Amino acid sequence: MKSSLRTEVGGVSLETPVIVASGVWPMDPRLWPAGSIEGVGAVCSKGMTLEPREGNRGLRIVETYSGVLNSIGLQNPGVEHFIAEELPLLDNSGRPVIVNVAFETLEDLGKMLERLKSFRSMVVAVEMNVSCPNVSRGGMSWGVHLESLGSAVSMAREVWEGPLWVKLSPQAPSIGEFARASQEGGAQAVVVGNTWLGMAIDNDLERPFFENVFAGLSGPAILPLALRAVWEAAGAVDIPVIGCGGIARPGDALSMILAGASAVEVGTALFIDSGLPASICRELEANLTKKGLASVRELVGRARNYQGEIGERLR
Amino acid sequence: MKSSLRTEVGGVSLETPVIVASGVWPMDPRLWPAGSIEGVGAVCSKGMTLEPREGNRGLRIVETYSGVLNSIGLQNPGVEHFIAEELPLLDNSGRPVIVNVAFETLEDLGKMLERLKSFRSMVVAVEMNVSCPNVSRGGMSWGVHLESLGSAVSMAREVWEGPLWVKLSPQAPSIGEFARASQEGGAQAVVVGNTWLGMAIDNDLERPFFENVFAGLSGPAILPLALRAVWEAAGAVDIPVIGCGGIARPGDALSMILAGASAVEVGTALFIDSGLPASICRELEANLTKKGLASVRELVGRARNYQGEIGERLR
Amino acid sequence: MDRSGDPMKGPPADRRGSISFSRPLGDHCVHMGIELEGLSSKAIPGQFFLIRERGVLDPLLGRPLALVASEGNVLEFLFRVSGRGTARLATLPPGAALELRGPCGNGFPEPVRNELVLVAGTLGIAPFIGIPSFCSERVRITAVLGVPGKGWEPFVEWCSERFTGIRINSDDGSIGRHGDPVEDTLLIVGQRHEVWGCGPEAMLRGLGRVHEKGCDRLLVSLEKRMACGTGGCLGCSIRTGSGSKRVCVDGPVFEWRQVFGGSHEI
Amino acid sequence: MDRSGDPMKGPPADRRGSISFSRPLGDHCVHMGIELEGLSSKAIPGQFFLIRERGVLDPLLGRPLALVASEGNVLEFLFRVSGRGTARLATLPPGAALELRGPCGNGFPEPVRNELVLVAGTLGIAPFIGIPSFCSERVRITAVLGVPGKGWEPFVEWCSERFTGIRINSDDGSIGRHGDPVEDTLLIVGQRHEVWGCGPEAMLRGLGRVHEKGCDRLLVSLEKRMACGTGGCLGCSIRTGSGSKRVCVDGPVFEWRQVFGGSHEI
Ligand SMILES: Cc1cc2nc3c(=O)[nH]c(=O)nc-3n(C[C@H](O)[C@H](O)[C@H](O)COP(=O)(O)OP(=O)(O)OC[C@H]3O[C@@H](n4cnc5c(N)ncnc54)[C@H](O)[C@@H]3O)c2cc1C
Ligand SMILES: Cc1cc2nc3c(=O)[nH]c(=O)nc-3n(C[C@H](O)[C@H](O)[C@H](O)COP(=O)(O)OP(=O)(O)OC[C@H]3O[C@@H](n4cnc5c(N)ncnc54)[C@H](O)[C@@H]3O)c2cc1C
Ligand SMILES: Cc1cc2nc3c(=O)[nH]c(=O)nc-3n(C[C@H](O)[C@H](O)[C@H](O)COP(=O)(O)O)c2cc1C
Ligand SMILES: Cc1cc2nc3c(=O)[nH]c(=O)nc-3n(C[C@H](O)[C@H](O)[C@H](O)COP(=O)(O)O)c2cc1C
Ligand code: FES
Ligand code: FES
Repeated sequence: MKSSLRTEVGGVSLETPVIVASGVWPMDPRLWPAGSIEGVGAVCSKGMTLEPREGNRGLRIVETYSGVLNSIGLQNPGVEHFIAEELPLLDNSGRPVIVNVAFETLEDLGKMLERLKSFRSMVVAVEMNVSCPNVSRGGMSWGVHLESLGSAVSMAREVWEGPLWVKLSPQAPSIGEFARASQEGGAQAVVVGNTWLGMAIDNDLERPFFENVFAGLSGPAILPLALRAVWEAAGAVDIPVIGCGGIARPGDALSMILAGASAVEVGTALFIDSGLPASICRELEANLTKKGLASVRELVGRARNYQGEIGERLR
Repeated sequence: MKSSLRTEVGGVSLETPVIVASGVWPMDPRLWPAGSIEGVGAVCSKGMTLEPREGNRGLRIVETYSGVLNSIGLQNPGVEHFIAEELPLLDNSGRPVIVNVAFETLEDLGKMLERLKSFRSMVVAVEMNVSCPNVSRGGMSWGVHLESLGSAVSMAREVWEGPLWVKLSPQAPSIGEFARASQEGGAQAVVVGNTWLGMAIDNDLERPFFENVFAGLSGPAILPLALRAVWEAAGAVDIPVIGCGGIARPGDALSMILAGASAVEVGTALFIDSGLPASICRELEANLTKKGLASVRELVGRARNYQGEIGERLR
Repeated sequence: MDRSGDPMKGPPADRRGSISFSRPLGDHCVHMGIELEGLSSKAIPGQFFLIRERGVLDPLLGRPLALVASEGNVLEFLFRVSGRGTARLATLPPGAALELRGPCGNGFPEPVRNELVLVAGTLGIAPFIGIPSFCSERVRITAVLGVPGKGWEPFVEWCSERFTGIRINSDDGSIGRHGDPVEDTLLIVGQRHEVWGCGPEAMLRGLGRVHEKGCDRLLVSLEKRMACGTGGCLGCSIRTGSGSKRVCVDGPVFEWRQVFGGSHEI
Repeated sequence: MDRSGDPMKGPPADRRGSISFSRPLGDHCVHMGIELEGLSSKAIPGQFFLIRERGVLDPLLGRPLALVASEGNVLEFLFRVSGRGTARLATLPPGAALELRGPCGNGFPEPVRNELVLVAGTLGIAPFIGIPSFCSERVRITAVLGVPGKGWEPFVEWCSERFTGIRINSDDGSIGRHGDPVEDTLLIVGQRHEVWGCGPEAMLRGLGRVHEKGCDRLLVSLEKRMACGTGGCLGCSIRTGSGSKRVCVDGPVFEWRQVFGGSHEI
C-alpha cells in the first residue's frame, strides 16, 4: 500500500485505514481467501469473553433485503484458549490485531484485560464491545446506559495500558453522548457502531426466526444509518471515530471518511467480496491523487466543511 | 375483497388491513396507476401543516441499498387548501381517508384539528405525525420526548373527537414507552413507525447530499428494524399497532401482522409496485384459507405465541 | 409512436418486460429494446418510463428514461451509462426481466410553428428521436446536438441516421463543429422558429438567454431525481413562476419561461 | 473433476462468472453451467460454491450449491428452486453476471470400501454426481434417490443418465418404488458397504439409525445457512460429539456418528 494511506488512529499505527470488523472473518488467517489480506490495516478478533461460550441455538443467520440478521451469541472459546490458540495465528497474519472483548460484569472485564496484558506485544488495541445485541445478559446493556458505559470504560482504562477503543451500540439513545462518555472514560477511539436491533419472522412456522427473537442487522441496508451515527459522533468528540456499518463498495468507505471517520471497519460485505479492503484502498489512493492530497488523514471529515448552496446537479 | 380481510383498527372500519402510507402517493386519485386502488383499505394524506410549506430545497430523494432517503420537508399546501382541494378528491377515491397532521406548536395542532372537525365525515381518522425527521423545528422532536408526546396527544384528544392515531418516530429512545404514552394520551392506535434517521454523502462534491444533512430512510432496507419496533410496541400497549416500514413483498405484511400489527401501511414499495396492496390481500386470504381461519384479525400477533424448541429446518 | 387513445390523459401503469436487444453505441451509451408482456403501451415523445430490474430490490428505484421509439410490443430506449443503475442495466443480457412504469409525464405538444429546432446535450436527444414521425409533415425539423467528442462517434452516427441534416457540435472539436450546441443555434433560429431543448441545466438556461425573446416558443424537458413517477412523493418538485411543479406529472416538458424565467430558484 | 493440486487445502477464492447455460429439469430444478473468468477452479465432489448475482446487493448472500461437474472453465450446478435466491437464479438468462466463492468445504474422501452406496433426498444427489468419475474404478457405486413424485420425472431422468442402476423411490409412488430411500437401502446395504448420504436432516438421521452399525463407514453431507463460507461468521456452527464445528470449513461432509451419534443436539 502507498504511504499516503498510512494513518494513526486511537493510538494504533495502521498501514491502511481499513479494518476487518469483529466476528466476520476466520481467526485462522490460513482460511482467508486469496488476496483478502491485501489492503487490510488491522484485524479485529471475534468478540471474546472470559469463559468459553457455545453461542446461540437455532438459526443464526437470516438474510434480509440488502442485509443480514445475525444471532451468533458470542460463540467463542474464552480468553485462555484465545491466547493460546488464536492470538498467535492472528499475529502471524502480519496484520495488527485488535482484540474485541465482551463482558457481563466489570469483574470479567478486568480479568480479561489483566490476562491480555502479558500479550501486549500482540495486541495493538482492545475494542470494548458494549453493543452485542445477541446475549441476554450483559453485552448491549453497557452500551445503552450512559453511566454503566462510563464506569466500564474507566475501569478498562485503569487495567489496560495499551490503546483502548469502544465500539458503540446503535441502540444508544444518543450516539453523541455515548461517544463523549467513552472519551471521558479514557477511550482513545470510538467505533460507530455495531449491528442494529432487528428481527425477522418465519411466516410458515409463525414464530420469530431467532430463538432470542431479536438479532443484529448489518450489511449495506444500514449504511445510511451508520453514516448518520458517524456524523453525529464525529461532531461530539475529539478522539477519532472509526466508521462501521454497511460499507459494501469502495465509495461507501470514502463517504464514511468524509463524514468524519478516521478509519473504517468492514464486516458483512466480506461475505460477498473478499477483495473489498484492497478496492477501498485503491479508491482512496485514486481520490487522494485526484485532489493532490498527500494523506488519507486530509480526507477525514471534509464533508463537514461544506457551505450553503446546493441545487441538484444532473448530467 | 373477501370479507375475511375486513377489520376494525383504532376506531376505523377497514375493508382490508392495507393502508397507503403518508407522503408517497398522489393526493389526486386520478393520478393513481391502474389497479393500484385494489386492495387498499385506506389512504393517508400527505403530512399537512397549518400553513402551506414549500418543502426543502436541493435534493429530496437519494437511493440507498434497498432503501430511499427522503428530505421532502413536508411540502404541502396547508390545511385550508387541503380541505378545499385535496380532501374532496381523496374522498372521491372511494377509500377512507386518514389525515396525517404535522405541527410545530400545540397551538397549530389545535387549529388544524378544529378546522378538520367540520369535515369529520370525510376524515375517518387523524394520524399525528410526531416523527418527521425533515423539518428543522417541530416534527420529530415531539416524537423523541416522552412528555411532549404525551401532552400533544392529550390535547389532540380533547379537540378531535374522531379516531386518533399516533405515528411514532423510530428515533424514540424506547418504542414501547412512547407507544404507551400515546395510549395514555388517548390515541386509539399507534403507527410504528416513520422513517429512520440516516444520511448520505456526495463523494464528488464532498458534502452531504441533503441540505438538512440528515434525511429519513424508508424502504425494504428497514423492514427488520420496523418489525422489531412493531414487536416491541405490540408488547407494550393494548391499542392496535399499525406496522409501517419496509414492506416490499406480500410476505412482509404477513410478518408484520404475525408480529402483532393489526394493519399495515405501505410506502416506498409503491414506488416500484403499485399492485402491492392487492397482492398483500391475496397473500393474506391464501394464508387464512390454508389455516382455515375466518378473519385476518386471527392472524394478529400469532408469532408471539411460539414456545421454545426451534432448530433449523432445511429442505 | 402513436397519438391515438389520448395516452397523456391516463396515469402510468406498471408493466413487466424483458430485454429484447441491447446494443452499445460506443463506450458511453446503450440502445435497448424492451419487450412488454401483454399489450403495447401508447406514448408520445417526451414521455418516459421508470425502468428497473425485476426481482431485485437493489438497485431499488426505476430509472427515468425517455421513450425513443416503439415497434409492436417492443419499446426502445437510449441511455447513457452514468451511475450504478444504468451501468447495471447495460450489462444485462437479452432475456433479463425488467419492470417498467409508464408512460409518465406530459410529453411534447404539437408544434405551433413549421420550423422546429431541437437542441440536445448528449442523451438529451432521446425524447426527440420520435419527434419526426410524431409531427405532421408541414413541420421542418432541425436537430442540433452537442457531445463531448472523442468516443461518441457511434452515438453521433446513430443519431445522424435519425435526423437528416443534424448539426453536430463537440467540446473537443473532434466531431462536427467545435463548440456548444447553444451557440450553434444562433446561426439558425429566428422569430418564426419554435425551439425545444433537452440537456444539462446550464445548457437549458443558456438556450433561453439567447432565444427567449428571439423565437416563438421555447420548451424544455427537465430532469430531476424521481421516486414514484406518479406525482406522489414530491421528490421531483421544482419551483416555477407558477408555484411548485412536479417534473414527473406536470412535466417533464415545460415552457422555458415558467421554469427559468423568473427570479425564483428552481 | 480433478483431484490434483490438493484443492481441499487452500481457502476458497472469489471468482467472477456468467451463466453459460440454464436448463430447467421439470418445474422444480435447474441444471446450470457457469463460465468462470480466467482459470478454472479445481474441486472435488462434496465441495461447494457460494453463488450470487454480481452487481446487486439484494439478494445479498451467496447460495451454497454443490459442484456437480466441471468442464474446462464451465462449472455445473444442479439446484432446486426453493426460495427467493434460487427462484431469481432460475430466471436469469445466459450471459447474466454472477459471483462465486469456492471451492468451499472438505468434500468427500476416497472411499475405503469397494461398495459405495449414495443415498440422496431430491437435490441431495448434487454432490454425488461427480463421484463416479472421482472414485477409482475398483469402487462399485449404487445410487439411491428419493423424490416427492409427480413433476420430478425430468429430474429423475437426468439423474438416471448419470448413475447406471440408480434406485428411484417416490413418496407418491408415481416414479420408481413407492417409499423412502432409507427403507430402500435396507435391501442392499451390508457390513462391507460404505454409505454416504445427503438430504433432509430427518433422512440423514434415519440413515444412521438403520445403518450405523450395519455398514463400514457412514458419511453425511450437511446443510446449514451460511454467510461467509470461510469459517468466519460462525453462522453455520453445529454441535457435534467433538465440539462445535462449522459446516462450511469443517464439513459439509461429516461422519454420521460425530453429528448425530451423541446425546448432544446439533
Ligand atoms: C424525464 C427523464 C427522462 C430521462 N431520459 C433519459 C434518456 O432517455 N436517456 C438517458 O441516458 N438518461 C435519461 N434521463 C436521465 C437518467 O434518468 C439518469 O441518467 C439515470 O437515472 C441515472 O441513473 P444511474 O443509476 O446511472 O445513476 P445513479 O447516480 O446511480 O442514480 C442514483 C439515483 O439518482 C437518479 N438520477 C441520477 N442522475 C439522474 C438524472 N440525470 N436524472 C434523473 N435522475 C437521476 C437515479 O434515477 C437514481 O434514482 C432522464 C431523466 C429524466 C428525469
Ligand atoms: C454445502 C451445501 C450444498 C448445497 N448444495 C445444493 C445443491 O447442490 N443443490 C440445491 O438445490 N441445494 C443445495 N443446497 C441447499 C441450497 O443452498 C438452498 O436450497 C438455497 O440456499 C436456498 O436459497 P433460496 O434463496 O432459494 O432460499 P431462501 O429461503 O430465500 O434463502 C434465504 C437464506 O437461507 C439460506 N438457505 C435456505 N435454505 C437453505 C438450505 N437448505 N441450505 C443452506 N442454506 C439455506 C439461503 O442460502 C439464504 O441465505 C446446499 C446447501 C449447502 C449448505
Ligand atoms: C456474523 C456476525 C458476527 C459478529 N460478531 C461480532 C462480535 O463478536 N463482536 C462485535 O463487536 N461485533 C460483531 N459483529 C458486528 C460487526 O463487527 C459489525 O460491527 C457490524 O456487522 C456492522 O458492520 P457491517 O455492516 O460492515 O457488517 C458481528 C457481525 C456479524 C454479521
Ligand atoms: C417521499 C416520502 C415522503 C413521506 N412523507 C411523509 C409525510 O408527509 N408524513 C408522514 O407521516 N410520513 C411520511 N413519509 C413516511 C412514510 O409514510 C412511511 O412511514 C415510511 O416511508 C416508512 O414506510 P415504507 O418503508 O413503507 O416507505 C414519507 C416517506 C417518503 C418516502
Ligand atoms: S417522482 Fe414522485 S412526485 Fe415526481
Ligand atoms: S458460513 Fe460463516 S462460518 Fe460457516
